[in-house]
Amino acid sequence: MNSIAQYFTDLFKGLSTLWAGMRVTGKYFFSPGAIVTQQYPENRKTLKMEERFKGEIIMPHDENNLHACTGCGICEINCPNGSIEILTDRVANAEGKLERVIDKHIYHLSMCTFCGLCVKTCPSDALAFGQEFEHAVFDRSKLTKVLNQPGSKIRKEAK
Amino acid sequence: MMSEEIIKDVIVGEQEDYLINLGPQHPSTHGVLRLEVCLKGETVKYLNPHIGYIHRGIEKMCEALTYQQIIHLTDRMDYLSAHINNEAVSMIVEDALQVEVPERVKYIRTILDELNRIASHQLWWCAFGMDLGALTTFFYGLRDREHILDIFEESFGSRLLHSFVCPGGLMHDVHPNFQKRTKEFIKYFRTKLPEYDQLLTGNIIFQNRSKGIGYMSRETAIGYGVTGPSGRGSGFSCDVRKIAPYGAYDKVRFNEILETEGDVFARYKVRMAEMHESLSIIEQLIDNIPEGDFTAKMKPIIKLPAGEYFRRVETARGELAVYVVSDGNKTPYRMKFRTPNFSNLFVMNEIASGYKIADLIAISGSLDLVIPDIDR
Amino acid sequence: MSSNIYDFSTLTGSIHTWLSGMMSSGWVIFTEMVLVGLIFLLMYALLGLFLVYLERKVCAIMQNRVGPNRVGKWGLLQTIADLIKLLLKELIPIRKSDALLFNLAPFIVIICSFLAMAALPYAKGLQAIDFNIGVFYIMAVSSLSVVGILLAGWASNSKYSLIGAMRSGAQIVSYELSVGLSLLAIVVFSGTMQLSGIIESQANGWWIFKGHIPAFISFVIFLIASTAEINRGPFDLAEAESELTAGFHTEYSGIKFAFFFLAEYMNMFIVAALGATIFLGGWMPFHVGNWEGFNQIMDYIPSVVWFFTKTFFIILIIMWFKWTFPRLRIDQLLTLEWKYLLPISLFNIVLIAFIVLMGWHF
Amino acid sequence: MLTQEELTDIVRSFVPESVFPEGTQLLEVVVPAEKYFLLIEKLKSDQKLSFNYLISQTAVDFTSNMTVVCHLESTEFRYLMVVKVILTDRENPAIDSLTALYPTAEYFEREIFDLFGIRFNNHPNLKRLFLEDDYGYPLRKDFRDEVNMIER
Amino acid sequence: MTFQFIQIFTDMESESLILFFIIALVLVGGAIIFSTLVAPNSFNPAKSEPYECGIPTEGPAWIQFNVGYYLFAIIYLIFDVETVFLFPWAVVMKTIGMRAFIEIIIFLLILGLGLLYAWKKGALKWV
Repeated sequence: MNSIAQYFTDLFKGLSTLWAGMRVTGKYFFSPGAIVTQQYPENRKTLKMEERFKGEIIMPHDENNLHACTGCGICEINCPNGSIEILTDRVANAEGKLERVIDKHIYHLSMCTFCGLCVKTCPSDALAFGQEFEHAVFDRSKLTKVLNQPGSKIRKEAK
Repeated sequence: MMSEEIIKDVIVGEQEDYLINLGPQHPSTHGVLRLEVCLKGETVKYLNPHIGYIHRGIEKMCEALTYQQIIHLTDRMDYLSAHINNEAVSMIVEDALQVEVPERVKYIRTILDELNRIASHQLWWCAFGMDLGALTTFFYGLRDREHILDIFEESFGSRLLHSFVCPGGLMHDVHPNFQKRTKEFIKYFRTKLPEYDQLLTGNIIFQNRSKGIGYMSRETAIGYGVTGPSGRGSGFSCDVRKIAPYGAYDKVRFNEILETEGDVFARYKVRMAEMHESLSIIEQLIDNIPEGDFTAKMKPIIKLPAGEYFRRVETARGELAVYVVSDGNKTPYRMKFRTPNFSNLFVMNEIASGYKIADLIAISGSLDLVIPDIDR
Repeated sequence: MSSNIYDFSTLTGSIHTWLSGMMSSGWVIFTEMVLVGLIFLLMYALLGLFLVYLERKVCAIMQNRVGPNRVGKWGLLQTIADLIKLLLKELIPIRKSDALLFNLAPFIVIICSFLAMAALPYAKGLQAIDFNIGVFYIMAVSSLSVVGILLAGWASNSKYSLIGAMRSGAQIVSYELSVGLSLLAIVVFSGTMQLSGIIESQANGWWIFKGHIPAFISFVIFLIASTAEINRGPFDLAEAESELTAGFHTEYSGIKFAFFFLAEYMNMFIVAALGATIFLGGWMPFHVGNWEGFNQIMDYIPSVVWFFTKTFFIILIIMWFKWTFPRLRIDQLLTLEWKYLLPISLFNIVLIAFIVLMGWHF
Repeated sequence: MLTQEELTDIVRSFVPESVFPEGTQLLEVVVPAEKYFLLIEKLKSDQKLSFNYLISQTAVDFTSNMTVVCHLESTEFRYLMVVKVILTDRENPAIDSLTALYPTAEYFEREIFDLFGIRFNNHPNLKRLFLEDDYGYPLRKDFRDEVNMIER
Repeated sequence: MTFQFIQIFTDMESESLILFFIIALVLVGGAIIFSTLVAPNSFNPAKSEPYECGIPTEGPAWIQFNVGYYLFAIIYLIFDVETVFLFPWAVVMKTIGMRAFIEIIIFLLILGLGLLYAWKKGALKWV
C-alpha cells in the first residue's frame, strides 16, 4: 500500500516539477519584451562600442597629420606574436643632424591577439586601441595595415 | 518517478566490440576531443580519450617569451577562466620578485576572479542543459553571462580573453562604472538564479538523468587528481582559495561547497552553490575596494632570480598549478602548467563505463571540460 | 446542427455537378482526382513550411530571441529559402550503404503521413475519406512511419544511425499502446470510430469537458504518448542531437533529409489534428449545453478556423514541451510508458466504461 | 603538524641517500632513480604523511641531465613536497612509473614521454599523448623544427 | 451523413487511398529527380564515408546489436493485439452495457495481471 502511495506522490511531484519548468518558458513566451537579441547590421548607427574596446590598434593623428611615434621599436619588441614591424628611415632635421623617423609602422591584424602590451609599453603614447571591429575581408593581405598615414610627420612636443 | 537502479553490467564477453567515436566533430564534446567508446548495446564498456587536436605547445612557446608576454598565452588555455589563469602567472612573478601588490589590486583581482567564475559556471550550466537535451537553458545562460561580459568589456575592452592582469598589478584601472554595474549584476542575477532551479534543477527528468550517474568516490577523485567542483562533488576538499588563500580571499567569509554523493547531480549542485557563493564574495568586496595604485612599481624588463617557483590557484574548473624554472633570464627556462581539465578528463573511463551512452554525455558535461586547457 | 453556412459539402457538391455537366463521368473522376491531389500537395507543403517557421519563432521567443527575421517580413520566407537551398544541395551517396533501402526510406515516411492526412476532417464537409474506422486507420498508418525510420537507420551503414533507429523502434512501438488506449477512451464515450461520428457526438460539448476527469487523463496521456510517437523532444532519442549527432538521418543530405524533416513536422500536425478532433471537437464550434444565443454566435466562426485553432493549440503545447524539458534516457522512456502510462490508461478505460455504463457523462 | 625538519628526517629514514637542496620555495628532495618509486610509495602509505594527491608530475631538460619533478600533497595534513629525480642518461632516460600509486600519473607520464622522451617502466599504456609517433621530443632543449619554429 | 470531398468516392473510399499514395510518390520522387537534375554532383571518396565525427569507421556498423529492445518488442506484441481486441468492444460498449463492462473487466484484469507479472519478473527493466 505504501508503495502505491509512493507511486502516486512521485507521479504528482514529477508533474509539478515539469509544470514549474514550463511556467518559466511560458512566461517568456508571453513577454516578448524580454527579448535580448540585438539586430546587428541594422543597429550600426546606434551601436556604440565601449570606450576601451580593443578592436584594432591605431595610431592617432591630429588635424595637422602629425603622430607621436618615434620609431623606437619598443612595441615591436614587446609584441608576443610579431604582429608589428617598424621600418625606419634616417632623415636630416633642421639642424642637419640625422634623426630616426618611421617610414612604415606595419601592423598585422591577422596575428594580433589584442594583449595590449604595445599600447601599454609605448613610451610616447603613440598607439591606441580603435573601436572598429568589422575586420572581415576577402583577402588576408588586407589585414596587414600601415598605421602611419601617408605624409604624416612626428609631432614635436614643445619642451 | 521512474526511479530505477542503475544497471551496471560491464560484461566483457566474446562479442564483437561496437566501437564508436564521439568527436572530434561532435555536438557534445565542447571542443575537439575524441572519445573512442566501446559499446555493448547502449551501455558503455570502456572509453578511451584521444587528445591533441589543438595542442599548441604553449609550454614551449613560453620558453621564448617574457613574463609579460606569457600572460596572453595563459588566456588561451582555459579560455573560460582567462582572468584566473592570468593571475596565476602574475602571482608567480610577484612571488619570485617579492613584490607586494597594492591592496586595491588584490581586491579587484578577486572580484574579477569571482565574476569570471560565475561567467564560466553560467556557460557550463547552459551547455550542460543542452547536453541533456534542454535547449532553452543555453540561451538563458548566455543571456545572463552577457551581463558579466559587458562589465568586462567596459573595463578591459575585451569580453573573453582579457589579458588584464600583468605582473605587479593590472594593465590599467577599472572603469569608474565598474562598481555600479557589478552591483546591478548581482541584483539581476539573484533574480535569475531561481529560474535556473525551476527550469533544470528541480525538473524530474533532469534529476533522473543525473542522480546516481557517473559515481566517483573520494579516493578516485584524489587518485585521478580531479579538482574543482568536480572533485568537490565527491567530497574531496580541494579549494585552493581555502587551502592557500591568495588575493583578497583571506578577507572574505565564504564556504567551500562540498557534496559527498559523487554523482553528476552532486557536481551540478556544487557549481550551482558556487555561483551563489561567488555572488556573496563579490558583495563583500565590491563596496570596500581601497583607493590606491593599480599596479606596483615594476621594472620594464622582468628577470626572475634563478630558481624554481610553484603557485596554485583555483580556476572555475579546478586547481591550476604553475611551475616555473628560471635561470635568471627574462624568459623562463621551463614553464609547466598543471591544468585542471587534464586530470579531470582522464577520470572519464573510470566513472563512465557501465553507464549508458546518454549518461556518458551527462558525465562529460558534468566534468565541465575545456579542451584547449587539456591540450595546451 | 443549427447552422450550415460553412458546410463545405455544398461547395464540393456544386463543383461536382458543374463538372458532370461539362464532361463524361470518367473525366469528372480524373479532374476531381487531379484537383484533390493538387490541393493536398499544396496544403502539405505549405503546412510543413509554416510549421517549421512556427517552431523556430516559438522557440525563439521562449528563449528571448527574435528568431528568423531576415528573409521576408518577420522572416516568413525563411523556410522557403531553406527549402530551395535543400533542393539545390547535393545528394551524397554513402559508401557501402544499402542503396535501395536508403532511397526507399524517405518515400515511406512521407507516404505514411500523406495517408494519415487523407482521413482528417479539416472542416465541415471537408474530409477526403471518411472511414468508419477512422481512428484506427490513422493510428495504423501513422505508426507505419517507424518502418521508414528503421530502414533509414539500418541502410545508412552508420553506427549513430543504427542506434538511433533501434531506439526509435522501441520507442514508437511502446508508445503506440498508450496512444491507442487514450483514443479508445473517447471511442467508448462516443461509440463510434468514424471521425465524423465522433465530431458529431461533440455538438453539445467537447469530450474533454463532457468526459469528466478520465477524459482529461486520456488527453494528457495522449499528449505525452503522441509526442513520443512522433519523436519530438523530450522524447527525441532517435535523433538525440547531443548523443548521436542526428540519429537515424545522420547520413541523409539535401532533399532526402528535407523529407524526414518535413515528415516529422507533418506527423506533429497529424497527431495534433487527431487530438483536436477526438478530444476538442475538431471543427465543431465551442458549444455550451443549451445556451442557444452563445452557441449561435460560435457557429458564425467558420469550422475550418475552429479546426486549425485547436490543432495549433495542441501543436504549441507539444512545442512547449520540447523547448522546456531535457531529453529522457532510453530506459527511463520505456519505464515511463510501461510503468506509468500503460497501467494508468488501462485503469482509465475501466473508469470510462463505468461512467458510460452509469450514464454519468453528458 | 610536522615541521620541515621532522619531514626531512622522516624522508631520510625512508631513503638515506636523499638530498635536500637549500633555499627552495617548497620542501624538495632529490632521490636516485632506483629509490624513487620506493620513496613515493612510502610517502603515500605512511600514516603520518599520507601524500595521496599527486598535484603534478613533469620533467625539465637541463641539457646535462633530465629531471623528473613530482609535486605531492597530503590532502589530510596539507603538506607539500617536491620529489626530484635526476636522470643523467639523456639518450635513453627511463624511470619507474607511478601509475600503480596514482592513477593520474598514467597521463602525466604519457605527457612526459610525449614531450621529453622519458620512458617509464611498468607503465600500462606508454603511447604518445598529443603528437604523432615520428615527431621529436619538443620540450627538449635541443629540439629543432625548421619549418614551424621562429628563432628570435 | 457523409462529408465526402469528392462525391464519387462515397462508396469506394479505400480505393481513393491510391490517390494519396500516388501524390506522395509524386511529391518525393519528383523532388528527388528535380534535385538530382539541378544539384551539383561531384565525387570525392571522403564525402561518401559514413559519418563518424571525422574519424574513419572501425569495424562494420551492421553487427548483431545487443537489443534491450527485444523483450519490449515481445511484450508490445502481446499488448498490441489485446488493444486491437479492445477497439470493437469500445464501439459497442454503449449499446451492450453491463455485460460488456463485466467482460472487459475480466479481460483487463488478465491483461493487468500479465503486465504485473512482466513487471515483477523484471522484463520491464532495461538490460
